[in-house]
Amino acid sequence: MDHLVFDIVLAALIVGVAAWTNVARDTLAAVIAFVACGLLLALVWVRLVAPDVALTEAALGSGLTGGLLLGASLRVRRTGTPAAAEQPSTSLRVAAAGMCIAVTAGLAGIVLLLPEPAPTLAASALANMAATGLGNPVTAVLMAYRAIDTLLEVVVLLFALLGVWSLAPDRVWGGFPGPRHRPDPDKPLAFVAQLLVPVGILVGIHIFWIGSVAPGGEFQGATILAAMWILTMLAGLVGAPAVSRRWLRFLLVGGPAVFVAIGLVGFAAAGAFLAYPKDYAKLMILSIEVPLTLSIAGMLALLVAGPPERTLQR
Amino acid sequence: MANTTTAGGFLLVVAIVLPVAGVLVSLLLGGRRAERVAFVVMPAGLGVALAIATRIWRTHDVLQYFVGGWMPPLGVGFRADGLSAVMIVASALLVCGIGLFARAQFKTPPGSETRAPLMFWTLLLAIWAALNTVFVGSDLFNLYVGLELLTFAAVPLVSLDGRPETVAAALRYLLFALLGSLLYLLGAVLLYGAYGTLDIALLCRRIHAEPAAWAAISLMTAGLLAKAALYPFHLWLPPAHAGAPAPASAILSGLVVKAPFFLIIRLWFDVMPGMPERAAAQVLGILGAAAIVFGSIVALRQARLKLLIAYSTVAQIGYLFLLFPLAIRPETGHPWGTAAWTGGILQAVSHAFAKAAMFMAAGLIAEALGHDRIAGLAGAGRALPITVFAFALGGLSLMGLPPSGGFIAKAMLLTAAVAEGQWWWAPVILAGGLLAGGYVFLVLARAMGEPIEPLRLSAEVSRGRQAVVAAVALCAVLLGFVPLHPSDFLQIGRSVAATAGTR
Amino acid sequence: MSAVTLYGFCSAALVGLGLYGLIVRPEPLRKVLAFNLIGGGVFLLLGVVARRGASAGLGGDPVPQALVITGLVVAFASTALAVALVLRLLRDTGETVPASDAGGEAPADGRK
Amino acid sequence: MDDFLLAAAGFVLAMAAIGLLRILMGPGDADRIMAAQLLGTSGVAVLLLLGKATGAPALIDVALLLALLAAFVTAAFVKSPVDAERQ
Amino acid sequence: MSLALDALTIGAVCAGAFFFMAGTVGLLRFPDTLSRLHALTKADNLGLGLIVLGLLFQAEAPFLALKLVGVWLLGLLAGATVAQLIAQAVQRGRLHE
Repeated sequence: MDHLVFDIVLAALIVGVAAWTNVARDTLAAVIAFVACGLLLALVWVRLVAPDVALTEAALGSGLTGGLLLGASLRVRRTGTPAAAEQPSTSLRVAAAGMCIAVTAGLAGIVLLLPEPAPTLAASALANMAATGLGNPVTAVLMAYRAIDTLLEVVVLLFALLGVWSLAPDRVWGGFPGPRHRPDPDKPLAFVAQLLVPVGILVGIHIFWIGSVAPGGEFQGATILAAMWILTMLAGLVGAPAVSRRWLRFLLVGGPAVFVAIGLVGFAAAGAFLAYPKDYAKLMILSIEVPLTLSIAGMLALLVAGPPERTLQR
Repeated sequence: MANTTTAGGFLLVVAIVLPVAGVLVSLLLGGRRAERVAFVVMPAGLGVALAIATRIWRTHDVLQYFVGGWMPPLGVGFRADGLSAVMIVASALLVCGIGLFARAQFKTPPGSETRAPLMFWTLLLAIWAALNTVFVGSDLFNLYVGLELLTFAAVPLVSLDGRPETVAAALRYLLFALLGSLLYLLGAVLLYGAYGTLDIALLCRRIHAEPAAWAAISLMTAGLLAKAALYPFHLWLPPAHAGAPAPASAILSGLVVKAPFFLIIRLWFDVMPGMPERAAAQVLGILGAAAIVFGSIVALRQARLKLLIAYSTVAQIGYLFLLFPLAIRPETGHPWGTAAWTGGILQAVSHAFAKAAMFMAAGLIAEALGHDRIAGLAGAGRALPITVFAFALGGLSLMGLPPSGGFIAKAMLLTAAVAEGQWWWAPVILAGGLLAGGYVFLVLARAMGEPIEPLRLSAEVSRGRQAVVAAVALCAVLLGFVPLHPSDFLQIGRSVAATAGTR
Repeated sequence: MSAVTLYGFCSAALVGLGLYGLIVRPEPLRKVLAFNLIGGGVFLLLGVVARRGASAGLGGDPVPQALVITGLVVAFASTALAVALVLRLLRDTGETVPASDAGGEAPADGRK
Repeated sequence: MDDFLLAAAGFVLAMAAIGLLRILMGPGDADRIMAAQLLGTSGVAVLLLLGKATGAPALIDVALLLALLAAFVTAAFVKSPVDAERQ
Repeated sequence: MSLALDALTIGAVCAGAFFFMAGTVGLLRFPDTLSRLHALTKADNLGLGLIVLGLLFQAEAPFLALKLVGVWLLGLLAGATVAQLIAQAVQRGRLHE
């Protein structure tokens, strides 16, 4: 019973915070409500016995997305003229509300109608895990059974980064993303960065490393690493790298390239793209994951940093 | 269906991985080498596409591949049937044609790397990878990832020149596309919740008429319609397609909007064959008819050439959706034996070539004249005869005049409408052709006219580029020589689904 | 009612709220937020599906859980691209709401 | 014992909810960004309690991550790009 | 023995929960931003510390106990310095009041 009370409080809070995201006047307030919503969703994932997802939601869905949107909303507020937008009429609002209530009711009805017992792949995911050498079934899905999704997803990130970079003005191409951050005025920030970043890097590596046997993995670890990189950039401890730097290109391309290459090795060694011969499965997965984590961390951080804004010369 | 990877199935993986590898290498090497990488990948990719089609043609069976050797439902499979093969070959041909055309426009100046060429060449390969993923995908979530690949590759192409209007158009395109993706994903989630698999072949066996299935299919269809820009979801298309650089417009209008259409076919004919009600198919048909009428009339009233062509895309997408009322539960035989099945797909392919040619022709005209106002086109016919001729050849397909793929497609749709006793589509098809004739002749008449004062070209346009445009337009014309009856090739891979659906 | 069903309703509510925000709020950043709400709802539904599939000693079906992780990464990528477009628009025009009809102003066809 | 820990988690969450309400009302940005602090600390406490109550030691990692990311979000907010532009 | 440990846990967790409540009350009652910030950071971090202390009595493995303390230390340090950041930003008037 206690359990359900906790769940009801949590669910009500999420709906409340999500509603606030819609109605808040100020975009910044809406973003903060959204970040709160993400943190609460991470708790829900814990309740749904999905700690891997809880980690991802807290790190990526709430943390990094939150940081990105906070920065954007501050920029919009200080530079833009937010009032110019035409507000929708009352009748549109009512119609929209009606439609959304209908969608919600329909979905809720379908949730009730889902079959019992639910179809599941848990047993077969578990049964095949020995062949992958992994101890975490979610990682086995991501790196073995549905590895092609993971490969294409990293490629999605890369395409998105290309899209963001393509928005740079021509004259600054090859230059540094985002505005310049100077270290001096925020002593505490530099302190925070110096303190948090080493710890954060350790935590990131830890979460990546245990991913093969326990909740964690490359995406969660990479997100933390990305957050730490951004933090050092914000504190002015390191500058954002120019997008034309060769090492940066290597960092970004390395992960997916190794992924493809080892996938092709699978052709020769195990008879199929992205197949792993049984004895070497864990080794091969690990050799994909290490460069992949670094590449993902780089892509995530640069997606937050935005398109190049400053030229190389200067 | 054999539950194993078929011989030659690895070609499907290569079709995806090759352009992806091209993107990776281009980005790594950067600068001028991005273009060279693209020109290595293009013939190789065309070869792979032709190999896939030949193999399907010879064996008269599907190509199938299970990635990592993991069988569905746990693993992810790729599967190419006759329909996939047609789309893959058409994409490969078009990508190569567009690549040749774009060479002059996106040349990297010697020395340092420049933004637009690097982005164009990588994104061209990116779109190719995404299209192939969509055409061979047989897992609904894998297809979701493929759709997102397509979105992220297509949106930046719209705003490649960086003008504020095109950035606004790209943003609007992105918002529509994201909504479409989310609705699609929501539907896929419902299907997994109800049936425990995302594999199309397995779903086809497990699915039955119940609320979860209906809700899932409706949500996914709605999402894909937003991406396919079917009226009334077309709002994003004209500014995006008209604002993009000409080669980008060609690929966006020719290929990218066909991918969601292809997935709707997958949903309605492969995931749940025999299940959709005629009434639901009629709704799609009515939206298609509305698109034809609305798009054509608005196109007639445009003052700018590229916007006219973009609105004509809105209209021509409408024809694609006439396939659904005419091929779902037909009176005569099975769905893929109907004239509408072949006609609808032929419309997709011939429009791809025709529209790409027209956008590229418009690009050349705008480059030569320095503007693309239709009122000021006089003299273009004399200055750029090959280009204007290519534009006219593309126009044949839109109007549905022989010899052109569009003619065969529209004739078959008409035949199907008569055979199915759904006569009400016939006047729409004919009216759309007449209106298309109107706007194509409007442009041609202006272009052939004598200029009041002698034309001064603002840029010289090479004969080679004009020839490429003409070659692409000629593909659309050559499609006019396919036989006027339901194609066997397009039915490869369908028979199994048919028996499963009519159990 | 079980906790899983409760979270199922919660996910339905998130989708509804997100759709409402998407329709009603004209500012692009708010639309991006609304997209993230819808996404949160969709992913939560996938989590409910996963939890319902708990068996074989696992607390949930790992396949949908892995799909959520993939989905979250894709959602982040979309958000980043949308934000970049909004900020670019803001810098060029000083406003974040695109003019209602931006046409194909293509005199030189992408060449400057 | 487990029920007690879960109840404690519920209580901390409820307190955080009330605080969150106050914070979202504003009026200033500083008040609002406290939400990240509030939910960060409370979230860590709730996660630790839940982890013990449901026997899932992995939740400590989630808590660790939450503590880090809460600090990151606040720092990203305080040092917004706008500051950099004005310098 | 375990009963005594349980009692200690209950006591510490209750005290921790109390401080979370105190933090929220402070947030509701204090008139200005800085004192609200002060109430929040101090009380909540103390509450977290007490809860961690309570859970330490239940820890099965020394490594887990170490991790628990680590989480608390991280929370404490991050909380304190970030509060400093916010306060500084408020004083410099860089945040909308």
